[in-house]
Amino acid sequence: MQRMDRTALAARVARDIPEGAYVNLGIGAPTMVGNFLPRDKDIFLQSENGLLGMGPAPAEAEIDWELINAGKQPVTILAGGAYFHHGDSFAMMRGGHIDICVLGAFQVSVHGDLANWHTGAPDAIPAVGGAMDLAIGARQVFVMMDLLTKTGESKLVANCTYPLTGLACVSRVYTDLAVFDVGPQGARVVEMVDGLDLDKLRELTGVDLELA
Amino acid sequence: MQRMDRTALAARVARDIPEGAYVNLGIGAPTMVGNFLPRDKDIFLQSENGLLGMGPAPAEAEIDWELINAGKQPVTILAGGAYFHHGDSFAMMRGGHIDICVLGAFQVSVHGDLANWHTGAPDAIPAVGGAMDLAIGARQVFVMMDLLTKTGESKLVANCTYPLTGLACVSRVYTDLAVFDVGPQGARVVEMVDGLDLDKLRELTGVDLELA
Amino acid sequence: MINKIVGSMAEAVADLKDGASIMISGFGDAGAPAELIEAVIAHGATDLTIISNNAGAGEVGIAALMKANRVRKVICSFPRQAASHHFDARYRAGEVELELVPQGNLAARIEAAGAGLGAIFTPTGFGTLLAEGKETREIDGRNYVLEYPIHADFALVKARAADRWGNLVYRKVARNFGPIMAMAAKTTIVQVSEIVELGDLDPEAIVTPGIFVNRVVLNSAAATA
Amino acid sequence: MINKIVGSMAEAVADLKDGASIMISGFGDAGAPAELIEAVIAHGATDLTIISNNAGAGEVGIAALMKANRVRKVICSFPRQAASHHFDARYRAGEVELELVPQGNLAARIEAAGAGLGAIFTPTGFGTLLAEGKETREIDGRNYVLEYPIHADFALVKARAADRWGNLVYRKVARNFGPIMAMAAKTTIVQVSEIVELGDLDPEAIVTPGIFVNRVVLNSAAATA
Repeated sequence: MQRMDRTALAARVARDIPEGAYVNLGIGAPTMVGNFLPRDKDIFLQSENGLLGMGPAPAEAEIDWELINAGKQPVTILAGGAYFHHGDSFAMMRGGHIDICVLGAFQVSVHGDLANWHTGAPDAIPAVGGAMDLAIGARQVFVMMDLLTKTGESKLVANCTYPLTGLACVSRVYTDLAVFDVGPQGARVVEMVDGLDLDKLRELTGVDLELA
Repeated sequence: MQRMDRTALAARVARDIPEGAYVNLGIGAPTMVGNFLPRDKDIFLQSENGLLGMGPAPAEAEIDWELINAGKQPVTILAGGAYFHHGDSFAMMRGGHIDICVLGAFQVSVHGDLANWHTGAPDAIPAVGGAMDLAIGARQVFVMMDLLTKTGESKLVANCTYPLTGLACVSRVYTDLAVFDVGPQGARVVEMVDGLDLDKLRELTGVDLELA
Repeated sequence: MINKIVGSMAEAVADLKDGASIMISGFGDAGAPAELIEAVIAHGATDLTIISNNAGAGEVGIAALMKANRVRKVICSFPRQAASHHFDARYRAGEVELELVPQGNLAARIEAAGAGLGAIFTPTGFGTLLAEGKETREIDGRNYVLEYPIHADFALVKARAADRWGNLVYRKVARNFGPIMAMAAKTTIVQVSEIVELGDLDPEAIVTPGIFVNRVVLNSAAATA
Repeated sequence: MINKIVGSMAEAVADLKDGASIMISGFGDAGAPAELIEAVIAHGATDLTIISNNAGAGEVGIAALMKANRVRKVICSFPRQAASHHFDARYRAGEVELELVPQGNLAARIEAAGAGLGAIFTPTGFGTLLAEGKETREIDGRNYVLEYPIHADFALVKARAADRWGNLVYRKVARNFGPIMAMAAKTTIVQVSEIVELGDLDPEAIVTPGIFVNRVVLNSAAATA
C-alpha cells in the first residue's frame, strides 16, 4: 500500500475546494494546499492576521515583513485583495463567512471533535492561536494529518484523549492512507490508497468505519 | 426676570465645552450649540450617522445629501474629519469615548434620570433613535431645555413620570431660567438669570434645591 | 472566474421569498438602496420583516414598501418622523408590527450576528421600557441588558463602488449601516453607482471585503452619488 | 489647537505606572511597536500586565520586556513559538502568569471593551480547557461561553501615518490588533513612520479616527514601513 506524502495530500485536499470558496489554511502542512489550487479559478484565501485575497510567496526581492501569513511567512496580495483588522478577521470566522478551513490535528474523533492545540503534557507551554475560532467558525473544517502516529496509534479515534479544540466541528479528514467523512453518524471512508481495504483500515484505526 | 432664549442658551452651553472635547449634539435645539463653539479652538463634533469632525452648514450650492447630520440637515466635514460605519459610531458612544453630549428633554430628575424619547401617550408612535445610547454612553450628558412646560410645570422633577431614556445619566441641566448640576446628591443651582432667587426657583420647580 | 455583478435590479432580488427578513441600509435617504427596494416591490414578495434605522418617509424606498403593504414587521430605531405617514397609517391600523430598538443596540445586534456572537450585554436601555422583560445583569458595578443578534435572509445595501469580487467602498455618511448589515445577512445584495476593475480599489481602503457580499448591481440611473 | 503629537518615545510613555495593563499591537513583528516598547523598558515600569497576541520572540519588543522581568502577567493567544525563550524561561520559573485566550476571543473581548459591552457570549472555546469554569449557555441550539471585556490602561500601537488629531492609517497586515486596541485602552499611544498635515488622510480611508488616540510619536528611525 502506497501512503500519500504531504505534497500529494495537499493536492488531494485542494481538489475538494471549489471555485468561489473563502478558505483559511492553517499553519504548517495545510498552508501547502495553497500551492495546488488552480490559478485560473477564483478561490479566496483568508489569513487570520488581516488579509483576504492572499497570493503566493513573493520573490526574494519582493519580501515585505508587513505582508505575511498566519505562519509569519511572506506572502503577496492579489488584485482585489483587502486588508482589515483582527476584529473583522475573526468576525469572518466566527460569523460563518469562511466556507472551508484546513487544519492539522493531533486527533479527530469519528464524531468530528478536534484536538490540535495542546498535547496535554504537564510541562508544555500551551498556545492556541486562532485554532479554536477556526474550528467552530468555518462552515466546513477539513483536517489534514497522518492517519497514524509514529508509534502506530490511530489519530482518528472514537473519543479524543488530547484536550479539545472544538466539539463536533470537523467534517472531513484527509490522511496519508484514507479520506474520511466524520460527524453525527460516525466515520465514513470516502477513499483509500491502493492496497488498503475497509477491514485493514478498521484494524489500523480501531474505530467503527463504514464506506461512504 | 429675563429668560434666556434658545440662542442665548445654546451660547451658554457652548461656553462649557472645552477645547479638545469630543461632542455629540442631539437633534433639535442642541444642534444650535455648534454655532457658538469658538472657531479658533479644536472641538470635535461627532454625528451618530458616521462622521467625526463635523463642520458648519454648507452654502446652498455645496449641499450634499450624503453629508448630513443626525437631524438630516446638510453639514460639512472639516480637514481631519473621518467617516465610519454605524457599529463604530455607537462604539464611540457606548464605549465612553464621547466626552459630552447635549440632549433635549421632556423631564430630568434631580438625580440625573432622563426622559426625552416618549411622552407615554397611548396613541403616540414611539421613536428612540440614538438617545438611549448617548444618554448612557457619553461621559457627561448635558440637557438643554425650558425649565417649565407651557402650562407651568417643572421639567426638573424629583422623579420622572415620562418613560425613561436612561438612569442617573445627566450631569448638568441648562434651562432658560437656571443651570443645575444633578446627580447622586440631588440638584444644585449653578447659576440663575437676573431677578430669580433660590426660593423662587424652589417654588417654580417644587424640588429640593441647594446652591452649588 | 467569480463575478458577483448581476445584470439588473430584478435579477438581484429574484430569489426573495414571502416572509423573508430584509436588512436595508440607510439613515434617512443617505445610503438607502431605493432602486433595489423598487425591485422588491416589483418582485411582489410580501409578509416581509424589515430591519432598518427608519420605517420610511415620503413616497419611495421603505415608505413605498409600506404603502404597498408588503411589510409584516419593522425592527428599527426611529419610525416616526416627518413624512412617515405610510408607516404611521399601517401601524395605527395594526397591519405592521414594530420592534423598537435603540439605534446603538440595533447596530450592536447586527454586528453580533455578523460576528457570530450568541448574545451581548449592553448598557443601553437598562431601566427603560425598551428593556422590559429582558434579562439584566450587573457587571463590574454597571447594569446591562442581554440582547440577541439580529440576523436576516437578505441585506440590501447602497455603496459607491464595487469590483466583481464584491469589494465595496462607500460615500460619506451614506456608509452608515451598510458594512455591518452586509456581514449579518445570509445574502447581501449591493447597488452601486460605479463598477471598477479588480485591483482598482485600494486594499487599505476597502470598507467591506467581498466575502460579505453576494451580488452587486449597477444603478445605471445614478447621475450623482 | 489640539496637537496629539509628542516629541519623543520617552515623553509618550512618561506617565506609565508600575502595575499598569498595556495592550501591544502586532502579530509577530508586523505591527509591533518596538520603539515604544524600548521606551517602556527605559522608563522602568514593572509589574506590568501585557495584552498582546504573542508573548515575545527573539530579543526585542515584548521579548525584551520579558528579559528585563517587567511583566507580571500576559494575556495572549500564542505565547509559545520559535524564539519565545525569554517568555518560556519566565513562565517555567513561575515569574509570569499566563492567561491563554483563543485569538478570536482575544479580539472580541478587546472589541467589547472598546464598544462598552459588559460581556459577550462567544462560541469559541466551548467544551475546551480554555472555557473551564466559565458560564455557558445554549442559544438557538448552539453553545456559547460568556466572556468579559479586556480593558487596559494603555495601548501601544504601530501605525503607518497620523495627523495631529490622531487619525491613523496602517500598512498591510501590520494593521492587525491596532485599531481595536486603540479603542479599548484608557490612553492610546501610537508610533508612526510619517506625520501628515490635517486633511491629508482621506476621510473615507481613515482606519482609526483620532477620538481613539491620545498621543502620536514619530519613529524617526523608520527607514522603511
